[in-house]
Amino acid sequence: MPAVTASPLEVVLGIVLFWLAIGLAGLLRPQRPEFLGRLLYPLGAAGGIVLAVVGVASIALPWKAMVLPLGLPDLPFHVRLDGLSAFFLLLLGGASAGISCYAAGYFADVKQSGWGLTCLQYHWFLASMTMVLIADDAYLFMVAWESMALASYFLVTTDHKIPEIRSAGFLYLLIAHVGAIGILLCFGVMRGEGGEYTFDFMRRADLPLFWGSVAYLLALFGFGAKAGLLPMHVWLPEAHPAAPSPVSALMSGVMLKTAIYGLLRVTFDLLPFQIWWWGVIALAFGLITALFGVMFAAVQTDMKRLLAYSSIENIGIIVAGVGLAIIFHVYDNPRLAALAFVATLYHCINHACFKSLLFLSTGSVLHATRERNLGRLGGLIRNMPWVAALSLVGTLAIAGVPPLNGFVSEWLLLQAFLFSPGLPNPYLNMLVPVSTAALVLAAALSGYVMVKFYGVIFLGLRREERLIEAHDAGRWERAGLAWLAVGCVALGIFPVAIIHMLDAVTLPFVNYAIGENPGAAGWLLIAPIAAERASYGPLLFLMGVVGAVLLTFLTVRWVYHGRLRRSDPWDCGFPEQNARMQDTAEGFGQPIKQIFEPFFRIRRHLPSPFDAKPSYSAIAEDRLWYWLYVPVARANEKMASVIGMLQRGRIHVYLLYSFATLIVLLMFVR
Amino acid sequence: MAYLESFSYQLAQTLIVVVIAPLLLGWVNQCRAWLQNRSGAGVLQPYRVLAKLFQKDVVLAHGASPLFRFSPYLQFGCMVLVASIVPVIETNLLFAPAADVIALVGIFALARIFSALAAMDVGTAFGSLGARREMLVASLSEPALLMVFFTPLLIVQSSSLNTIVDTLAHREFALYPSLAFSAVAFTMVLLAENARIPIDNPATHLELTMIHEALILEYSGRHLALIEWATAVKLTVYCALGIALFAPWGMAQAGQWQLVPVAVMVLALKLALAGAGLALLETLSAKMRIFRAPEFLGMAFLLAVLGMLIYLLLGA
Amino acid sequence: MPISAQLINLMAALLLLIAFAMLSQRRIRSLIYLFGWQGAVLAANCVIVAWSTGQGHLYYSAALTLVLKVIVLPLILLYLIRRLNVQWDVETLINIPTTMLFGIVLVVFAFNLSLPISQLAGTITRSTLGIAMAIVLLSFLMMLTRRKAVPQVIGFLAMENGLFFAATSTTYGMPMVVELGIALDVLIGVLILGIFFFQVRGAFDSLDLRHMEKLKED
Amino acid sequence: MNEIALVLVAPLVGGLVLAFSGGWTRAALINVLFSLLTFVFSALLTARVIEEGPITGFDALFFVDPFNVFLVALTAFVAFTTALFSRPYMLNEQQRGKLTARMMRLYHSMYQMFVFTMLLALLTNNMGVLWVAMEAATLTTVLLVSLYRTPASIEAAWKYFILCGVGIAQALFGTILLYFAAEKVLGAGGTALLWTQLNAVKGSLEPTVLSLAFVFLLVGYGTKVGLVPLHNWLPDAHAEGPTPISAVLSGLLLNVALYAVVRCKVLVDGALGTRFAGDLMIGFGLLSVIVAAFFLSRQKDVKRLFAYSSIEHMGLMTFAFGMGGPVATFAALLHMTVHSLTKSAIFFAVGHAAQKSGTQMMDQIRGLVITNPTIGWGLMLGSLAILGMPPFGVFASEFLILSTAMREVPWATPILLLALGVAFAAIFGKVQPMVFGETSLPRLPHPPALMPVFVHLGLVLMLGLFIPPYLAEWYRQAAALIG
Repeated sequence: MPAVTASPLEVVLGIVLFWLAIGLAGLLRPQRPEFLGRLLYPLGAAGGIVLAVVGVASIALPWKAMVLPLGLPDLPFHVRLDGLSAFFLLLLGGASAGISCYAAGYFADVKQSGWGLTCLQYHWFLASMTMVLIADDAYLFMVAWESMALASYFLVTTDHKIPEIRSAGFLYLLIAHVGAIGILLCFGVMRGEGGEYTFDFMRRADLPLFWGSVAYLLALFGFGAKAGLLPMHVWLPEAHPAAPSPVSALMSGVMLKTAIYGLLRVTFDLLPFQIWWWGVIALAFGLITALFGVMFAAVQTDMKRLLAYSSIENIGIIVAGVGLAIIFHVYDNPRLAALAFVATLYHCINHACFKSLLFLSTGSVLHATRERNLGRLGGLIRNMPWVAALSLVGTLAIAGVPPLNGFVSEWLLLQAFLFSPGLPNPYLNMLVPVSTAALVLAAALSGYVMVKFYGVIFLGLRREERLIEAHDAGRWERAGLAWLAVGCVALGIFPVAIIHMLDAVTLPFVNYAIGENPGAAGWLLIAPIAAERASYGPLLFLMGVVGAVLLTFLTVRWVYHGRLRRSDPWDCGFPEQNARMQDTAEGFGQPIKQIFEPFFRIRRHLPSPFDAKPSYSAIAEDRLWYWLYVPVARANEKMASVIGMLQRGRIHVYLLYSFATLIVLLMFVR
Repeated sequence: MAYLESFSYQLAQTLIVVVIAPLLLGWVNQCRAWLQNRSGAGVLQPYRVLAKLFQKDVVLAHGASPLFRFSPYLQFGCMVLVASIVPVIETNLLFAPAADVIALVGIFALARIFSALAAMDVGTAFGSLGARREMLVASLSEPALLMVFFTPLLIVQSSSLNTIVDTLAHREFALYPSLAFSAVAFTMVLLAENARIPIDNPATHLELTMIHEALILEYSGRHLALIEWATAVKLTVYCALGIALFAPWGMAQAGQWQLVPVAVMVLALKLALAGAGLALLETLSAKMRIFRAPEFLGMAFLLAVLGMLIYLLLGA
Repeated sequence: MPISAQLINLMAALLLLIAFAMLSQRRIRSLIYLFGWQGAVLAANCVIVAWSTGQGHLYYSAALTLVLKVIVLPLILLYLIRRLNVQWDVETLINIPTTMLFGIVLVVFAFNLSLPISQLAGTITRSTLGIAMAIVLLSFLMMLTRRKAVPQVIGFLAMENGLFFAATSTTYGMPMVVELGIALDVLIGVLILGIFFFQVRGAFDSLDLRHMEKLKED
Repeated sequence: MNEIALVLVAPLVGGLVLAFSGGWTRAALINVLFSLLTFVFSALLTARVIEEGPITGFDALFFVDPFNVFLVALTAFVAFTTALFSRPYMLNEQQRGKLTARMMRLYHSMYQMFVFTMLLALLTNNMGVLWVAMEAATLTTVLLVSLYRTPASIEAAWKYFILCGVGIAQALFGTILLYFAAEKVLGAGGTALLWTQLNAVKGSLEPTVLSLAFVFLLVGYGTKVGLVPLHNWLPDAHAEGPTPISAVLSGLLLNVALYAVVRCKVLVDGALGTRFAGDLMIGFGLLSVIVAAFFLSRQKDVKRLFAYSSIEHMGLMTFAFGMGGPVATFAALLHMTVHSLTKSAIFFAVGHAAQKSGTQMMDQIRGLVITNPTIGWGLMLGSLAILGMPPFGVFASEFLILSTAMREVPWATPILLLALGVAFAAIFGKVQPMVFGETSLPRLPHPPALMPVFVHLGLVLMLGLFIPPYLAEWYRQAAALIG
């Protein structure tokens, strides 16, 4: 059994090859959905599970490196597996297992040609993400990084006959490419004088302060563009809805995290030092992004766009955590640095779980109703009980309520904020309350958004008649959803074990493990600082809630009769109640739109009193698009037209150019 | 042995809070009646209401999903849980370590989200209206509440309620201007969260203005009873929280059960005062338009942050 | 200064004169004659250099020049303009005095550009490099100012002459293989141009370059 | 040495044969056969060089060193694949009545002569012969550009001829100056223009003369490289000529011209001992990159578009050669290889696409991936490769160039960054709708030969992930040679 003797790293490489092989196999019989659905995607899911296991197994091991016989002559591919990579591999494997399982059902049921190619691109996407996580030299990293972007681009443009989808894909790939060039330059800086491209060399290279900061900013730009950090976020709400749902899940749940991985890798591992204002910048951008994202999520009417904006919000929170970790690390407060770091990683994996879950459930809804517009959904809990139940878990988790996983990471992060005062830098101390407020506000608003999301889709009356035909998700899809839902619950209930695992990841970077500090009370409570300082016991909590509910229920049942009769809902004396009278998505988002008016660019169309068929529309748009992107495009056109004047077609003018060039150069020689 | 002891305390306190909750509600209404020169229905009225509601049949709307029926139990359960976390009589609560103040806010959020979802479930115009307004108010008051907690948290350098109350109650007296700010903010949040004037009027059924009542419009019978009771417990717990944070004197410390009777007395007194104060506030102020609510809560939020800043600036 | 050097300088001066003449010449036919004369002077110069320095292979290149640039090319050109019957047409030049002035400036520029170099020229014909460069630049200028196809080509060939002059007088000529190659290229070039004129005329029924400004960025 | 002779003779004979038989229907096949022959011989030559290292022939009139050996192989290979592509393509053109038998004859013989001139330019050791070959390359292609006899094509050919002719004349002046400087050291006669000789004594050549010479040479050969602002002939010629010719122009001729420039740079650097030549090339390179990038976004004609992209990439190579140093030069050589492979592949795909839809206007070419997936994917992957998307080889060279520039000339990187971004937006934004989307287009009479496209892309892909050791070894030695 070679698999047993193989080192974890070899297993990971094996899985990469395995996935590529599956993808190519997809081209064998591209027109046979069941061949893809029943065989290939489940195999891919199995690969994901193995990957997750490897991640768990090797997360605490010392790092291992290998050199592959590929690559540039002086620069063969280096791969390396350490705690950080292992953790993100776990994230990738775990999430992709669920998603592939779901995809098995999704791609098999939706009849469309060209799924074979999609299968190839899908597994190529998975493989390239894995390579990103284990790459140990700049070249391999960039290759994997860009192939990841490429594969996801092709997946996004699966329905390339729709112009919107084409433009979305174009925008996505453009921003991804520009970001990639930024990362490339960042590596170019970090090579220093030695001119080596391996990460090992970069770790050892000593950079002057200035170039270090340049590298960090380039990295923040490059990885921010991929993660959807303001102001490079515009591609996200376009690309995520365009893609097929499993792909959106993969992109939002996993691909964004690879950007976070890169940021952490560069900041904490490759750069020899950190500076406090790096942290402040990350914190500021992160929180602005978070607030922006949640505000826009609240006013969306397309369910996948809504989720995309919520992804922007979560990325913002994560980046803020990174910034906090940097700050603490600089003012060497290892305990809090570790706390912030762990909180960040924890939120990464949480987001991977619940965001994938929600995207997949939107996939099922889309698949059952052919409808993405919240304004035409509703009441699906009656047709699709499974999807409704499972996505309720995701909704609660992302809304950050205990005892689910979303709350744990928010709790940890708030603890980090809470104990941050006492930094030697007074300005930072002033900054903390404000940023805390921003974070908390974002978290609370996300609750609002999620109630809107779930309530409008699944609850209430059906806003369209044809929704009656909506059928529940198939077996494979259910399995995929359930897998992720279980993930959400488990991450919420057993944080102690997870944190112990994460300690292994953060230990090398911040030299502290919050798991085994004095007074961490056993496996039941998490007490990152000290039990009397702060503690949270989700399991106890869950038992408390369940206990209380059961007790109440039983008492009520025992004491009183259970009589019950059905009737129409109370109509306040207005008999013609119908589904159109419920809040639409716009209606539900309207208060937010009103409160945060200045942040939106709202185009209203109000009916005149004499309209025969009065119609009202208010479209909230992104100001940044008009402030930043449109001017850039205009400048580009202008520049192009100016330069176009060079070529007016007169051969004499052309001769004049070369004549002038010659003369000028000759003078230059003199 | 010690576990059994503290377990009994835990149980006792939870029961006390849950049981006296309607009483507090009744007392507030009574005070309001007196302030409005009415002879009120008496402090026991809420108990009668609950009894009546438990007697009645449940009338369930067509197409109400299981979620709709499950929600009241969850809300009540959550409130019970809260009641068993907040120290009101003594601070050696067995269950307290399971959830600190942040988790406390989390519990409130859980209950609220379920109530909102349940309100949207039936699909009437009012249900979704109530849900929207409720979530709006909540999404602004929840951060305010957390910020309110943060000041004492910073003072005590702990987020576990036991520690906070212990330290605040049994240290030598000191003036904390920051705490004053938080206290004001807390009062405003309390009004908003418990659907009191000026945000909401628990007595009205005028659809256009109501928030909380719109939420529970479809409920009847035992479900309604549970919800009403949960509301009462929530109010009580809030008052208890306020007391614990800003006036914790006279609370029994871990293991001093000879002080418990005193503590009960003190608690009763404080609650009475709080109720009266609440009634006074409600009588003096008028309900504001729904879109003034954000300003009100934004003010609370601001005050809380100010308190925190002041603490960081003055260290007091 | 030896007589040969004086003769060479005389030739150089003649070439420069012809170059200016071409720059200001309106008639295509006369342009071709001038071009022929230029070739003749080149050949003569080549002979003188060969005779004075005893470089045998220069006689060959002199002969080559004589055949190619004095006889063949002019004849081809004359044949062409007769066939295309543009032999009488006259070009309207932009303001000859300005062009002349600019030409003068170019000559000065070329001279002091080549000054340091001709210092180190070991040959007896040191100062001619500047003139060669001047002729090249002047022909370039001529191509810039001509509107019609044939004169432009003649300018192009004149530039070729200048180069040839530079080769012979500064370095006693390039290696033979190169010389032959160059000559071949020039010959083929002219033939192709001949074909071209017909294509151009066929396509635009005129040899006016103003018709050829369609391909551009708009 | 006999291999050298064979490599040169094969296309020459081919040209002569086709000059008489080029009109037949079989001529295309003969063309392919001769190209294959050339390729085989060049392969033999390469094999011999791999065994024995650099060789010279015909008393050092010809030579093969690490710098030109892979270019010879590349030229022969691309010429062969282009011949393969041109067979069905030109037949289609003929069937559509765009070409007569006489034109086909001209096309085929000139194709072979063109290959011959380029191989001559690469193999010769004599700077004068190099010049002759370059001029001859212009002469052979100029009639091909005007093959269709349309006004536009004739105009393009005229501009091509005049501009390149004038430019190349400057190069001759530069060569004369070079000889002038050389004969002082090496004495008059044939050996004074042999590159190997010059390279041996470059230290003692006269600096002022050489700097003057380099200006003329750069302007001269730079015109053929297509450096801005001498580039104006390039887009016209590419757009109006038949597509196989555009492919070899972009893929091969520009390379050869750049090769000539670099050969000269070596001598000048040696003589001056300053960065003079390098700085000039950096300047021209940057200018070309940025200007071409902005031109890209204005194009409507697909072949024009990729012509400008060739200018951009040539600028990038010139920039890299200008920076010098082992890494940058290595990258530039690699870029030469992958660019010519990728660009010719793109032109193949574009040719078929344009032929299918009967126009070169991009807004009338739609949804290739539906009507003809192979063409569509070929075009898509080729464009992504040329835009520097990994794992294609173009990315490898751009990676090395950019990260070196970040250290060598930091001030230039923002310009490069801008240019690459603009170029990406322009090209990809135009290619995507051509490949994707709805469409309704007829099939072709002759099935397109797409084997070349995917062979090229396959090679480029391989070069991105793995470079054969001896190739890398050549690159390294050439880099050491060029410095």
